[in-house]
Amino acid sequence: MKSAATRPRRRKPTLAIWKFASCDGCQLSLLDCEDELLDLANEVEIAHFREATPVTLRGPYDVSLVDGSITTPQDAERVLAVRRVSKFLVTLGACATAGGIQALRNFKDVKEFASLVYARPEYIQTLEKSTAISSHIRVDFELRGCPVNKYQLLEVIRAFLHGRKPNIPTYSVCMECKRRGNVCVMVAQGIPCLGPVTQDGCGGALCPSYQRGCYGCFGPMETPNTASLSAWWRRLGARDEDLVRAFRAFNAGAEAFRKESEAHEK
Amino acid sequence: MKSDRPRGRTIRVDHLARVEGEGGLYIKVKGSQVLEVKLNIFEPPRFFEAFLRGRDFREAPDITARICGICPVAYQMSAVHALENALGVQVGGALRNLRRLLYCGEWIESHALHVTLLHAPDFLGYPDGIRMAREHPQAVRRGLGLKKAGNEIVTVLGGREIHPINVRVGGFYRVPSRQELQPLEEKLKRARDAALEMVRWTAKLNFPELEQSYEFVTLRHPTEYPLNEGRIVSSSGLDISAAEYEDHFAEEQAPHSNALHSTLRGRAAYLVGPLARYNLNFERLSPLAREAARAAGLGPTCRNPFQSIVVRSVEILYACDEALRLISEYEPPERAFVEVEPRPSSGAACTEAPRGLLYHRYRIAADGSIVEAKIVPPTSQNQKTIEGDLLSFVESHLGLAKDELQASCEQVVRNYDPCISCATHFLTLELEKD
Amino acid sequence: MIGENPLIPEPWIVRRVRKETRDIRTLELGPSRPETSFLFSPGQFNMLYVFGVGEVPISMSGQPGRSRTLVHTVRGVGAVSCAISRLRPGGVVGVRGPFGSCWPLEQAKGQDVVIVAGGIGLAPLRPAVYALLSARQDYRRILLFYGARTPRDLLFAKELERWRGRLDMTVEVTVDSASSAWRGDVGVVTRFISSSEFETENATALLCGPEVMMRFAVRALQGRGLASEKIYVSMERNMKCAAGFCGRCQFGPTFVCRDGPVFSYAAIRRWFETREI
Amino acid sequence: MGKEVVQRSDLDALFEALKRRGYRIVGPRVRDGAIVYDELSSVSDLPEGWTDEQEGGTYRLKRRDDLALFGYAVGPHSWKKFLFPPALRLWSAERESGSFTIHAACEETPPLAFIGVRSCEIHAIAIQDRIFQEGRYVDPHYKKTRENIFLLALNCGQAGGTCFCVSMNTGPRATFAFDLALTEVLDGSLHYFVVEAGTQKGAAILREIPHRPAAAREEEGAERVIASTAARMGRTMKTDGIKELLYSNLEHPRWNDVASRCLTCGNCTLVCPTCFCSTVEDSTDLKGEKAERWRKWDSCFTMDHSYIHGGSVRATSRSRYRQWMTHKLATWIDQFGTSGCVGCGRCITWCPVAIDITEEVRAIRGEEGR
Ligand SMILES: Cc1cc2nc3c(=O)[nH]c(=O)nc-3n(C[C@H](O)[C@H](O)[C@H](O)COP(=O)(O)OP(=O)(O)OC[C@H]3O[C@@H](n4cnc5c(N)ncnc54)[C@H](O)[C@@H]3O)c2cc1C
Ligand code: SF4
Ligand code: SF4
Ligand code: SF4
Repeated sequence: MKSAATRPRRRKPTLAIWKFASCDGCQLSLLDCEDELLDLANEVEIAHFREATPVTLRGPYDVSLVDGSITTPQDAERVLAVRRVSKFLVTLGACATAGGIQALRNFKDVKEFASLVYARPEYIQTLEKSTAISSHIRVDFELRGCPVNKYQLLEVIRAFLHGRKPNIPTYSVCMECKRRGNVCVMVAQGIPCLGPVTQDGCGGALCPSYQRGCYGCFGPMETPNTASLSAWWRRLGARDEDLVRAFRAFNAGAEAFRKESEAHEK
Repeated sequence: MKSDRPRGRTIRVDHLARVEGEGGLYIKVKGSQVLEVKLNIFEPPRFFEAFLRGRDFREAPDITARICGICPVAYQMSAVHALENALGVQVGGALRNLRRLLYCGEWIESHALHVTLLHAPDFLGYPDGIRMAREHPQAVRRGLGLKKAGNEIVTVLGGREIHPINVRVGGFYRVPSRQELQPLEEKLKRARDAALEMVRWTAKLNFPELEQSYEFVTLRHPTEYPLNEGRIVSSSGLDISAAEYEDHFAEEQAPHSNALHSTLRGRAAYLVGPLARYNLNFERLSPLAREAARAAGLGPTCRNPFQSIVVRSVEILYACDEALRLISEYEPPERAFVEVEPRPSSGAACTEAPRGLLYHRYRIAADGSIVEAKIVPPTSQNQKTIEGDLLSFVESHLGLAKDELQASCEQVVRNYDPCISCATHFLTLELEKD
Repeated sequence: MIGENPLIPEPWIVRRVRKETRDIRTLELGPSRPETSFLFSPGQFNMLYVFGVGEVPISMSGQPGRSRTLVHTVRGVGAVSCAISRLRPGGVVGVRGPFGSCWPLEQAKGQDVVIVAGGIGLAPLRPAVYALLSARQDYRRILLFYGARTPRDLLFAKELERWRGRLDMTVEVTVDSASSAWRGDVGVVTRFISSSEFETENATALLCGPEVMMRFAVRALQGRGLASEKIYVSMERNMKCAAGFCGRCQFGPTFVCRDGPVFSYAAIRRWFETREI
Repeated sequence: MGKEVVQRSDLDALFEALKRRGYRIVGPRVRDGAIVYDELSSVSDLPEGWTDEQEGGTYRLKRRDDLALFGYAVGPHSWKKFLFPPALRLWSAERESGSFTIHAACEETPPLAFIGVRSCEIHAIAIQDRIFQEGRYVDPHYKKTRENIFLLALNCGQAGGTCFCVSMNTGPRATFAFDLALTEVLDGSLHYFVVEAGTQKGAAILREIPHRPAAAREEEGAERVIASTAARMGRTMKTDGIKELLYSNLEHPRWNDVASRCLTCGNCTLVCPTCFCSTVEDSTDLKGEKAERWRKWDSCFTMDHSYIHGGSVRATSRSRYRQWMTHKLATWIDQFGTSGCVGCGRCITWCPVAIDITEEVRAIRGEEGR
C-alpha cells in the first residue's frame, strides 16, 4: 500500500469523500466518529465532503472515499473524473463494492421495469444495472458493509496515514462470533445464518449477538462455500425462494452471492 | 465543480452542501418578480418500492432502512407499524417503550448532527462545522457529544448506529437487560444538560425575519409527544388515521427532480417536521423541554423556519428526557417479540422521522411476500414548501448582494434539514395506475 | 537477547543503510541499551518491528560474533518490509531474537560445501559464507551458486566479485534474463549443480531461495547422488510470534520458527514434496 | 486421603470458601440456548435440571427430569477462553524522543476457580500448558493466569452425543491436575457429590466445608455413574496407527470430498479446547504516537494464516481441512508428544454443516458408517 508515510510529512494529506447512489450511511459513518472527528480534521485536510462542507480544495487528493454505486450515465462519467484526481481510492460499503441493494434491479428485465416505474421517463436517466465502482475504475481498497463499520473506516484511514496494512480481516463472521463467546444461533436454535459465508467486520457478529441469523451485509468472505451452506439451510427448512432472497439482498451483486441466488431461481 | 456564473438574476447552486444526498437549487428572478424556484434533486433513484415486491414482509424493516442512512430507525418503525397494522398485531408494554427509546436515540443523533454540523455554521458564518469548531470548540464538542449519546441508544438497542439489526415485525430479536441499559442513564443525564445548553445557545443566534403561514401536518397522540403513534392532524383541522392518508395526500412527479412531491389534495403545500410537531404538540413536551423553549423565547407556536434550529434543540432535550424516563421504567419483557403470522392483508402507518411524517403502506400475500409497497418520506412532502419559502424569501430580500442572497437561499433549504437520500426512494405505484 | 517475555521487542538504532538493489537494503543496527549483547548463528533470524506498522521475520545477514552489531538485508515487498527499507540512520527498529535453527557448519567440517541461493536467499547464507571463510582450513571445497532475476537484482555484487576472485572458492552467478550488456550466465541456477565439481559422498548443500528453486536444486543435488541428510533448506512460513505460540509457521510436524528455518531435507521430505503444506 | 461426601445442599459452602480466598468463580450456566462458561455468583447460577442433546451441527438445551447440576456434556465454550483469551493486548508502545518505549501489558486477572472441568478438558489444558509454558519460551500471560487457577473437576455423569473421550483415553474420569474432583450422584431423594482432593489446596478447601468420608456404597454409586458414562459415548475413533495413517494419506481423495462441504468458517478450531493458533494486529492512534499489539484467536482455515508474500500457501479448502485434521491427530504427536484431540466432540457439534472428525478418520481408513 502506497501511503502518506512514503513522503515527508510537510503537508497534511488530503481526504475527499464522493457520493454516488446510496443511502448516505457510509459517508455518514465518518461523521459518526464523534470522538475522533475533530482529531481527524487535524491529521488530514478534508478537501471535499459535500455532506459536511461546501468548501472544496483543489485535487489531486491523497485519499478518496467513494460511497455509492453507479446507476446513471452521468455518474459513470463522474467516477472516471474522481479516479483521475485520486491517488489512493477506497470504496465504502456494499453499494460501492457490490452495487448495493439497488442492484436488485439487475435481476429484472430492465426495460420493462423502467416503463413500469416512470410516468415521465424522459426526465430520468438511469442505467440498466447498478454496478460497483470497481467495474468502472481501478480501486485501491474496498471496505465492506451495509453500512461500513466506522471503526474499520478509521482503521483504514489510520493505516493509510502510517503506512500500515489495515487490519481488515476477510475471513468469516463466525470467527468473531466465536471470539465473542456467542452461542451459534444456527447450531443451538436452528436459525439460518449467513455468517459462515459472510465476511467479518460488522463489529462482533452483530446479528447472532442479537439472536438472529447474519444476513450478509458485509458480503462474501474470502472463500465462501455458499452451496454447502445452502444445503444445510434446506435441512433447516429454507425453501428455494428463501435462499434466493437471502443471497439477493444488500450484496446481491457480489459474485459469489449472485451465483448462489441464481442457482436457486426456478 | 463550481457554480456557474449566474446570468442576470439567476441564482443557481449546482450542488447543495451540508444536506444529505445530492441536490441543487435554481431560482430565476426578473426585476422584482421571482419567476421560478426549483429544488433540483438528482440523487439517483433507487426504486425501493419496486424491489420490495416479492420480498418477504419480515425483510421490510431491514430493506427500507437502506433508503436512508441518516434516519434508518424511522423507516424501520414505519415499516413494522404498517405491517403490524396489516396483520392485526398489537405490540405494547415494554416492547413499545423500547421502540420509543430507540426512536429517541435517532432523534437525538440526527438533530444534533443537523444543528451542530449542518445548520449552525450558517448562522455563525462558517462554511462548515469543522471550521466552526476552531472558534466554537465547545459548541461543536457539545453537539458531537449529544450526537454520540443518541447513537449509543441506537447501538445498545439496535446493534449499530446505522441500519440497526435488532428491529423486527412484532418487536425485537433480543431485548436488553436492565444492566445493559443502565450505562446509558448517566450519559443521558449529561446529554440532557448539554441539550439545555444547546437550546440556550441556539436561541441566541440571529434569525432573519420570515413568518410563514404553513399548514402544519404532524402526528398527534392523546398523551405523548408523537414518535411512533398518533392521528395525522394539521393546523387547518385535518384529523385522519394513517389508513386514510392516501385519500388526502397526493404525489406528483416534478420534471426537474428525481423525487416526487406530495401535496394535500385540494390544498396548498404543507409542512412536516420539527416545526409542525412542535406547534401542534407543544403541551405534550416534557415540563423541562417546555420551560426551556419558553426561556429561549419560543412561544407555543413558531412560524419562522430559521428558528427550527431552536425547535430541534428543544426536541433533543425532550428526547433525552423521554429516554431517561423510559429507561428508568424499563422492565425486560418475557418475550422479545410478538409472534406474527402472514395472511393476505394490507396496512399503513405513519411515524415521526426526525424530519417529519413518514408514511408506509404494504399489501402482502398469504405466503408473506409483499405485493405492493408505498413510502412517502418527509422530504418529498416538504419540497413544495421549501420552494414556497424560497419564493417568499427571495421576494422580500431582493436587495441583498448576490452572494449573500445565494447563501441565504441555501440556508433556507437547510432550515428543513432536507434528506435527499430519502426523497429519492422513488415512488412507483401511483404511476402505475396512470 | 530474549528476555523474560519473548514477545517484547527491544529498540535498536539504525547506524547505516546500504542500497543493494532497487528494492533491497542492508541495515546495520546498534543496540539502544549499553547492556545489550547479541549473539547468533548463521541461518537464524530476528523479528523486526517498525513502530506502528508491524513485525516480520528477517534473517541475520552479517558477520556472526559481533555482539553489538546486527546486520539485516531486506527486500521491500509489502507494508512492513518496505517500512524497514525506508528507515534511515538514526531510525529505530524493534528487535526480538535470535530465533530458529542454523546452517550445519559444524557437521560440514571436513567436507565440500555447496551453497545454492536465489534472490534475497543469499542474505541468510552470507553469515554462513563468512563463517566458512573464516575457518577456511576446516572445509574442503566451497562452492557458491547464485541466481537472481536480472543483473540489477544481484545482491552483494561487490562481495560476490571479491569471493569470485578467491582461489579457494568457486562462485557461479546467473540471472533469469539480461540485456546483451550482461556478460555472465543466463539461466537457472540449478544447472551449476550438475556442471560443477564436488565430491558427492562428502558434501553438504545449503539452499535458500524461492521454494520452486529449492525444489529443483534438491532434485539436481540428488541427481548428483547427494544424500538427503546432507541437503539443508531454509523454509519460509507466515509467522507472528516466532516463539512457537501462534501456530502459523507450521510446516507438517515442524514449526519453522523453532525447528527451522533451516531443515535437513531428509527430515521434511514428505512435506516438502506435497503441495500446500 | 480417601473419598469424601459433600451433600448437594453444602455446595454453597464450597463456593463461599472459594470466594473467601479471593477466587472469581467461573463455570457452566445457561445462556442463549446453551450451557456456556461464565462468571457464577452462586450455586443457583449452575444449570440445575438442564441437559443438552448434541449431534453433528446441532445442539439443543433440554429439561431433565431431575435436578442434577452437571447433567450435561460440554458446550460451545472451553476453558481456553480464560487462559488464552480470544483477544489480548500484548503490549503498548509510545514514541519518545526519536525512539519508542514498549510497555508489556500486565492486566491483573484475579485468581479463577474453574467449576466443573471435565476430564477431556483437563487433558486439553495440559496440552495447552505444553504449548504456552513447557516449551522453549513461556507465554507470561498464560503462565500467570494458569498458576492461580483452582481446578474443580467433574467426573462426567452423562456422555454427549458427540463425545469420544474413551477413544482418546482422556475420560470420563479426571485423573490428574485437579484440586478437587467431584462425581455427582442422584439416587432417589439423595443428591450428593463424591469428592476427591488432588492437591493440598483442594484438601484445604474441603476442610472448610461440611463433608464426611464416603461409604463404600456411595463410592460404588459414583463408580457406576462414571462407568455408565464411559459406556455411552456418542462417537468413537480408532486411534491406532493414526499418525502413520494420516501421514501416508496426504493425497487421499476424501480431502476433496470434505472440501466440498467445509465452509472454511473456522468454527471447529475456535471451539476446540486445544487449538492455539493466533494472529496479531498492530494498531496505531491517529497521530501515530501510540501503538499497540493485540493477539487474537486465529484459525488455520483463514487465508491469512498461511499467507506469505505472493499468496496463501494453503489456498484450497482441501489443504486447509487437511492441515487441521492432520495437525489435530497426527503432526501434534510429533510436535508435543500427544494427540491434539481430546475427544470432546465440540468441533462436531459446532460445525455448522456437521463435518465429523471421527467420520473423516473412518473415511480415510476406508471404513463405513459410525
Ligand atoms: C525465517 C524467515 C526469514 C526471512 N528472512 C528474510 C530476509 O532476510 N530478508 C527479507 O527480505 N525477507 C526475509 N523473509 C521474508 C519476509 O519475512 C517477508 O518478506 C515479510 O514478512 C513480508 O512482509 P510485508 O509486511 O512487507 O509483506 P506483505 O506481503 O504485506 O505481508 C503481510 C504479512 O504476511 C506475513 N508474511 C508475508 N510474507 C511472508 C514471508 N515470506 N515469510 C513470513 N511471513 C510473511 C507477515 O506477517 C507480513 O507482515 C524471511 C522470512 C522468514 C519466515
Ligand atoms: S451464529 Fe452464524 S456467525 Fe455465529 S458461529 Fe453460528 S453460523 Fe457462524
Ligand atoms: S478436535 Fe474436536 S473433538 Fe478433538 S478436542 Fe478438538 S474440538 Fe474436541
Ligand atoms: S470443518 Fe466445519 S467448523 Fe470447521 S471450518 Fe469446516 S465447516 Fe467450519
